[in-house]
Amino acid sequence: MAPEGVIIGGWSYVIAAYVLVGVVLAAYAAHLIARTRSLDARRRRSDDRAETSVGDS
Amino acid sequence: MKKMHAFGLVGLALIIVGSIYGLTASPPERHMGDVSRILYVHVPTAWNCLLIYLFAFGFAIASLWTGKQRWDIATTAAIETGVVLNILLLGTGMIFAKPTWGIWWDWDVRLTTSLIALIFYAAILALRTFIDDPNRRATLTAVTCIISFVDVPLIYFGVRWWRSLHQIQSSPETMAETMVFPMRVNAFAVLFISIWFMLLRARIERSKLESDEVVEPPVRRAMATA
Amino acid sequence: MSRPGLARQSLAILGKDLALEWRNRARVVAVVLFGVLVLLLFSLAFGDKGTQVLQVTAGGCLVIALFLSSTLSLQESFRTEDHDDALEGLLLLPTEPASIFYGKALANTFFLVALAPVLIPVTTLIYQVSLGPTQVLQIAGLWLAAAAGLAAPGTLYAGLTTRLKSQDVLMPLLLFPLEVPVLLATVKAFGLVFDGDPMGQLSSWTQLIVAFDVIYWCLCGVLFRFVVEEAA
Amino acid sequence: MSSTPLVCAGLGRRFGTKWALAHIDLSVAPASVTLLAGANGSGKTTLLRIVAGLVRPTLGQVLVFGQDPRIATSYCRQRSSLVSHRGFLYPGLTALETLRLWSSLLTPDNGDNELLELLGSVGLGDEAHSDTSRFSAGMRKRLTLLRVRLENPDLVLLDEPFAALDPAGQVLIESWVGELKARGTTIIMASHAIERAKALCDSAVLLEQGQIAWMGEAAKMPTPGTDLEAQ
Repeated sequence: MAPEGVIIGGWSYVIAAYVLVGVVLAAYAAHLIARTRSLDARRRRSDDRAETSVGDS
Repeated sequence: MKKMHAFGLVGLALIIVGSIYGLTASPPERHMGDVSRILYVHVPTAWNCLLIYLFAFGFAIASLWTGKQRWDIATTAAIETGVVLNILLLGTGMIFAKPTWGIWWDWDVRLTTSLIALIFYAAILALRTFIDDPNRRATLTAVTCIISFVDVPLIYFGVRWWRSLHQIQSSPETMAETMVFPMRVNAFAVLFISIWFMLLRARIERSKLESDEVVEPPVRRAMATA
Repeated sequence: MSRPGLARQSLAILGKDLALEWRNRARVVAVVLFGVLVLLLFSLAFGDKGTQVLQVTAGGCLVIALFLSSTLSLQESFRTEDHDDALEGLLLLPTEPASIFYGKALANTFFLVALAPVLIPVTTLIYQVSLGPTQVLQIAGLWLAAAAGLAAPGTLYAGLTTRLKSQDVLMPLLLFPLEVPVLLATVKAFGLVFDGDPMGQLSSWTQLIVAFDVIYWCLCGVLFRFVVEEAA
Repeated sequence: MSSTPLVCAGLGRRFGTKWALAHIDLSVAPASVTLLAGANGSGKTTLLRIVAGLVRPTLGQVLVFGQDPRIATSYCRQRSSLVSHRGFLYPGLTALETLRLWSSLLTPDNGDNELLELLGSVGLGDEAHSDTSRFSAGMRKRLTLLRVRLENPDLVLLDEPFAALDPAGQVLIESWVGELKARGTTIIMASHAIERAKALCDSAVLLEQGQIAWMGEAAKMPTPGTDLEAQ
């Protein structure tokens, strides 16, 4: 059941939620970009050895 | 490549606008007060999580139907992005539960369903790491993904019936226009960010497969004649 | 040249699996004992809280015992198929993958139902619940529905994880979340039978389990071919 | 076209990073016996499994009696039969029960008398009620051959038929192949036992590292390992 009246305050919870969203999204984005970088670097090294066609997105 | 990052940038801009509006301009809700502001991030992640799982379901059907690797890549990218949103959805849901219900976790229909969905999809990602043959991996990912998605509504109704004896579902009341605006903006923000994630993840999966494997068959050898 | 229909092929597979299970009785007994052990462990874990607690948890513990025992028998059902590529032999005959699925799923249902005559009496004894004749029938019917709901996805996932390095972990990991609706509905229904059903809710829970059964049996039957055939 | 038992065009199959088969162009004439020769890992088994519809080709096309085994799986499998180096047997079932299972999945379904007769014809009459897990390699092979007898296919795929057999068993295979040949069944045989197999076959295909290295009359096939370019 919904409690009577208005919930007072609770700003700490609001901030926690927004920080959580920001941190998780940023961490996952950083993880993806780091992996892209390392794979690109590896591919560039192998491209130097043999010229292969690579499709772009 | 550049086009891909545009999704991320638009998403970032939108989420900043939406969140600032939601944290400052939007008035506190009648009953929940300032805590209701959590909903501006919680609800958009929930919508998008379901949407991304729907994408994964569609990609999985295409993957099973055509056997083409690009659909498997798309399925994997969607599942992983869905799992990230699912984690966020659970996290923000718990943070919202504490001040409103007084407890961190309640066996609420939507929370329970999303927790089980998270286990489902994380298990699919775990399953993938155990299969070496790319064809088999693609097939099994698609099969498990289809079953999981079909099962999500079953869990939802199962939990709802199960809970119905204990308490009445709390449903959000009609929202004021000032609440709708930040929610919509953030919904689009999370959608754009998710698309960006999926594109990045798909690119990683593709270049991983390409660098691991020789895609072209070996050069044709000369055949000795009889 | 016409082939035997889906039903006849399924029955042939079912007959084969039952014959193999009969040859492998010792293992069957071991699985039943494992189920009893689970019931016993739960009763030890909750027993010191008093008879009341035992009676309340009886339904849940019984369902968990069924679930845990099922993983043992489901995995075994594909170990025999894999041993000499026998499953491949069936596919080549050619046998419809769907009839292999239905035959094996029926055999697995049968096996899970066979746990009932031991596990249900043991539950009434150590959890101190008393059952009248109608209640025994109700429990038996619910058990059949739950076993069917567990066997269909279980057969699919056992086939899917067979030959994988960590089958014993992956199969329950994939199967149990899927089974949550069946678990909830069965626990609820067992509870209503054990503790009484003043509001007459039992039939709606039963219908719910049956609805899950129908969905799982159709969906898994369609998807099974992709699990066993690469070229499908 | 559709009477040609097997046509492969540009067939290739990749497992992970390795191409097990590539550029396979092949046509097998009706009622012929073809030898697939080659070292271990040269792609013989993969080729047979693709024809049987168990493995999906990565590239190219395969037609069994004019049909793609991936699409018309049931049709192709009705007309062909694969004898793998595995026996497809269940440990725990007796020889008769095994035959009963196979027979009940086929049309016509044979009665026990016919099945016992079949067992007798390969010298397993006394073992009808023994568990197949106690069988020797030769006995297992003979039981597996009965499967083909039950299926009565137009194309038989043999994977290493002579492997793990005693001389008597090898003679049995030879006479059985002759029997099938006389009936007009097309046979494709992958084998290591080149000399023994050559005598049975009309044409031969030599695979090396997944590609066709030589193709022609069986009797003229060079011994694998010799310099093919010198031929």
